[in-house]
Amino acid sequence: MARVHLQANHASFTDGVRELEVDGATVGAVIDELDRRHPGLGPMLREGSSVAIDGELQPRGTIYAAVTADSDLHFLAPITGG
Amino acid sequence: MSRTHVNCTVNGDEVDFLASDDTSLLDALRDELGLTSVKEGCGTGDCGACSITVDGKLNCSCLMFAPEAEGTSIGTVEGLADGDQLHPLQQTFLEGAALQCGICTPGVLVAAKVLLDENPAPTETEIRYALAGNLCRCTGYDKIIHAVQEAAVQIGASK
Amino acid sequence: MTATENRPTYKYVGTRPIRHDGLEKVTGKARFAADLNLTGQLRGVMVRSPHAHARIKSIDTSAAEAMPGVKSVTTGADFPDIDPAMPAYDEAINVIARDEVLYHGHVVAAVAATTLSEARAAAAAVKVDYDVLDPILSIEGALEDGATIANKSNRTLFLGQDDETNLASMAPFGRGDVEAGFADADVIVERFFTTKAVHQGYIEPHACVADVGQDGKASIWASSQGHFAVRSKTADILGWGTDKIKVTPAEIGGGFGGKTTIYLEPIAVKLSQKASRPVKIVMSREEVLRATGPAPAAEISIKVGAKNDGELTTIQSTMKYSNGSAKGYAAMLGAMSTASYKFPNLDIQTFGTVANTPKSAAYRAPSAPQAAFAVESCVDEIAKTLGMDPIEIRLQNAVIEGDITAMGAPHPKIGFIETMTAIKDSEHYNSPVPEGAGRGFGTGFWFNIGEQSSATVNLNEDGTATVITGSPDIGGSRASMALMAAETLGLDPMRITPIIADTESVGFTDITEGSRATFATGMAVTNACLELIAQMKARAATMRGVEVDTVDWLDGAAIVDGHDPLTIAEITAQAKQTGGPLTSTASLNAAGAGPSFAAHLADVAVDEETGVVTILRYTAAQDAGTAIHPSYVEGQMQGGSAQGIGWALNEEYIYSDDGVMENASFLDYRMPVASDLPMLETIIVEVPNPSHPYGVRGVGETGIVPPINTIANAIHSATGVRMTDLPMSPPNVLKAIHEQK
Amino acid sequence: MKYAAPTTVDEAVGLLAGDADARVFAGATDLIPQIRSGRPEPSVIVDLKKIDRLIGAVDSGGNWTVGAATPTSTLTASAAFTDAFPGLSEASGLIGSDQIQNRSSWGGNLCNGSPAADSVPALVVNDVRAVIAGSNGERTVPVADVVTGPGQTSLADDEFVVEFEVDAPAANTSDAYLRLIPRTEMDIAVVGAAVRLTMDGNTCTAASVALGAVAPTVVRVPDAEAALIGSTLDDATLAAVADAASAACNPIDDKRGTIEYRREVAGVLAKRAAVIAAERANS
Repeated sequence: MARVHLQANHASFTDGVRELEVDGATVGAVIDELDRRHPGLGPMLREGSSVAIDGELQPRGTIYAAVTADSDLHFLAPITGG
Repeated sequence: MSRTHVNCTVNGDEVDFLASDDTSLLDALRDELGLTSVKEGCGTGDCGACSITVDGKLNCSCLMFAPEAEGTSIGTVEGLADGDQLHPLQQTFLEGAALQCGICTPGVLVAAKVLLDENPAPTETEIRYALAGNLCRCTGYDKIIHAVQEAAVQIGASK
Repeated sequence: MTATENRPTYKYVGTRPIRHDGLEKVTGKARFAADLNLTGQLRGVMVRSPHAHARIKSIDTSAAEAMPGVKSVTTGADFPDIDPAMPAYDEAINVIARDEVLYHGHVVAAVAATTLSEARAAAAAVKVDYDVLDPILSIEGALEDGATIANKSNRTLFLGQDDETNLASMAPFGRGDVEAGFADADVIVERFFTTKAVHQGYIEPHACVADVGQDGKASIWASSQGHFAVRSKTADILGWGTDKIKVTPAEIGGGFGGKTTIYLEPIAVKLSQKASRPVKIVMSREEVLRATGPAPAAEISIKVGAKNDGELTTIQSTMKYSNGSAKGYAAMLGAMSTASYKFPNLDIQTFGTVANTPKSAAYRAPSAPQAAFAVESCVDEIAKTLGMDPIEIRLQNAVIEGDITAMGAPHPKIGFIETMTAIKDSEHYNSPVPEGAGRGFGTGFWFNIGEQSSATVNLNEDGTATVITGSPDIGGSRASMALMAAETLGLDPMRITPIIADTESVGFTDITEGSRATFATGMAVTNACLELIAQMKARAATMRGVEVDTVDWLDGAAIVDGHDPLTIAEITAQAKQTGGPLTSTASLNAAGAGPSFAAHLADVAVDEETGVVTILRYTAAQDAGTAIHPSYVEGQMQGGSAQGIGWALNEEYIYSDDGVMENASFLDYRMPVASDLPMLETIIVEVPNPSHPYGVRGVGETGIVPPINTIANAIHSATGVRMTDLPMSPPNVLKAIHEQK
Repeated sequence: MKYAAPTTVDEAVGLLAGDADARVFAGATDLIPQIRSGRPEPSVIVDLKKIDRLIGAVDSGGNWTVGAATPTSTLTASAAFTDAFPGLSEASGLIGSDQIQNRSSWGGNLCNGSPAADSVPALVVNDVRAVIAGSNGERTVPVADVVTGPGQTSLADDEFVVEFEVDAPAANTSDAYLRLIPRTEMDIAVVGAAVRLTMDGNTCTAASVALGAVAPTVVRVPDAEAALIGSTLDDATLAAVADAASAACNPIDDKRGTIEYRREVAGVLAKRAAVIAAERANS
């Protein structure tokens, strides 16, 4: 199962839990599973975050990027620039 | 709105144009004569993007009424190169990467040309104050100052 | 000067050829959006709100429509309603107000006439009846109980709530145990920092020309950081399909983040559509300052704890940023950029607020300079309290690959330590501080981003190449695209022509922002060139009558044993016979952007009778990953430094009590002039980004982060006075000297 | 709006007479931004630069006559003028960039009526007189009497300044002008201080001190002048000069500076300018 790390503001949906083990072959599948467990979290993660897989920042709105059983996923606030 | 017929020379060519009396020389150069190297960055004489020479003197064309150009000799960056031979300032600006976006570049080149005509060997401080009327937001001025210094050396050597 | 870690040596990457668009820019031929004139072109002028906050009761355009030369007039009623939940909503109402004006200068209508003066006169004749509301002008004002709602469409981001509020975002960031951390700390510094809104200050005002043809299709020429975004945003705001809009990029006269959003294009299109004539709109400088995106004002309370040995153990902060008139997450970005030190215990509460001031826009490393002002000032104070060298304490606590950021994500390969070490080893740092002056050191960080890019590379009959991308060149990126293509193909960069194509001539490409162009678009160019090499090997196999797998590619030529190398020119000359033209297109959505760190050093003199601060010497070091064209990397570092120095010393938005900007000109919005600055010395550090074929990290953003804190730290060294409010202008510095001495 | 370029003073007066909306200009460095910022357009803009008397600086035996529309760059470029009036020259040279210097003039700087005009305090301490032409002929008044308030002058609608009369300074007399701006160039003075001193060895025998940007009009500082006369500019005197200058201020809070800041810095600049003027008078 992939390890998912949430921001504190995501944790309002998870009763404060910031680290979860989630099954899913892609980022999108992981988000769907998280939303099933914690209704409302899914849309937030899809629209309101960037994701880093094993420390590598993915493009905004990443859905299909592959996730493995030993992946570390960090959901971050969306990152932009000037 | 009264329009005035203005005769002057621009980069050595005799030209004439009609301009409303409330038109700035900047707008007349751009809209009547198509000299779009002369840029408007502020319209209040604070940025120097519209710098030109009038009878050899550096001016902000946004602070002149078009009719004031009557009988004058105007210089813009379009007249800086001698045919396909770039002015040393143009060459050192290219080689020294002294421009990024390029919007301020024509005005800076005109101002730097006037400086070197009047003071062939300026100090860094003299260059900085001579160009203080030309805002650049991209470069931090560093490469511009170096390019003017290098052009001064090249012009001096060629004499 | 360059401090290079071991990296491959390249033939063209890292050289300094003359940029391909340089000649046009030094001869005045370069065409910026305002330089374009079409036959029959009208001039458009905006009607802007004289109030910071008001309800629009009615707009009467009849008098304006009847005036000489007027060909069309438009108001918000001509634009489709957009669901406030849609991403385009805030930009749509910022382009033209509907029922409510949200800041002084907000567009309420626009006029197109045959001449500029006719259009100005007509704009003045548009009658708008307002019901004036209380303006929210400050962060505290926005957060007060019962405060007027500055923008009733605002909802607090990412919380899934649906209440009207002035709170744009509210997000905590944390790890460890700050209470225990402070209890265990030997030194604790607690401060409150404030910064004012500042403008990107590009010299070219926003401008565009739009021409709607008889077929109802709009052609737009615009100055922007991303013409595909201009197309999609304009389409969303007009409710049109993207197939009905073509955007051609003009040269852009500076952006720095401020031209990632749009202001004029949908209105120009609407005016053109109504008049059946092309319409040009060019903002005045006053309009640019009043109505386009400043960087957010911020208020940051912060408490930092350390051990006597210099270990930084704990940081606790409340970061409040004002997003201006629309929702945003500036405050969250501020916290996220707090990523330079290990800090086992971290608690940052962030609050974004909405106000009746212009909608803020991105500005180089958005939100990081404000946060770094607070953090780096406290680290400097702790170092001085402990009698430690300001670089040593940072080296001791600096993050390296694998250390986690404020967001908890691990850093990829980074060069923070290498960057600070470059300053530590510099001649500047090892020279004595000038008599009576003070020396300050500070640092900065930015993530950088990847996103979508496309590139097409065509090989011409004579072996020259054309590199076509969709990334506007805001600081020399044409040259870096050509250099990466040259390096990949083994072709002289001067035989390569880099082109920035319109939205119908190259694949979709995201905005040039977040220092992504050389990183992501460069990767697309490189991939297209690699594909071309495969094609050329196949052509060479045909020409030599051998199997393709026996062909090697070396230094710009196909190598077949027993034969002379076939150069690109020889292969392209035979293209007709070997299968036709050689062309390749690559597109990608880039991951793996490389974060960039910067470290700056400043010597300043302070006139303690007048508060005037003079910068005597300045050195900037930054990790570029790999510097593709070092001159333009230095240029980005120097430009960012100068903007940061302006932000530090004199730039600020000054508002009247009723929300009118009082210094909306380059006379009183004081950006640095040439005589304000010393030479800006640069040290390029190269710790290659493993996620890019040439190791590129973005270099555009980070340079603006350190100057504010570096100069504040230098002023403290010179005077013993700790500056906590921006700008550090003569009156503010003199006031601080009186208060603290 | 109509442009007119008369070649004689009478012609210009004729254009102004009976047209309250007519406006004279020299460099237009203030007029054009004012029009752009929405001020009502004049009916006629009268360009004074084609009138011979208004252009040029003439030195007759140390007494100078300066045309009201003479570009300030002409004065700063004149070694003779700058040697005679170093403070007046440096004040004239601070009006904007090189671009502005080729357009800005004493006449415009004075008659625009800005409390912060750089040349005016230096004109005042040098007792410069303005020659004013109008329908009723010409009159000559001290520069100090021309500006009556921000944007206000004592000139009638049909009057304009033709030229300035600058008397040769007495022996061992010189001047200095200092201003405070946030940047090094391109700003309007937050505070300006002009001082002219006559020295007898180390002792000051005559003094005039004037401040700009700290009151509705340029202010003289008699208490500072009294403190300087008879002194050797010792620390106590300079402190008294600073206090007197600060006390003479009646400034406002605005985007360019606060009341407190202007008061304090006026004192600092007044004493620093006095020291420079004294050194120049003795050299």
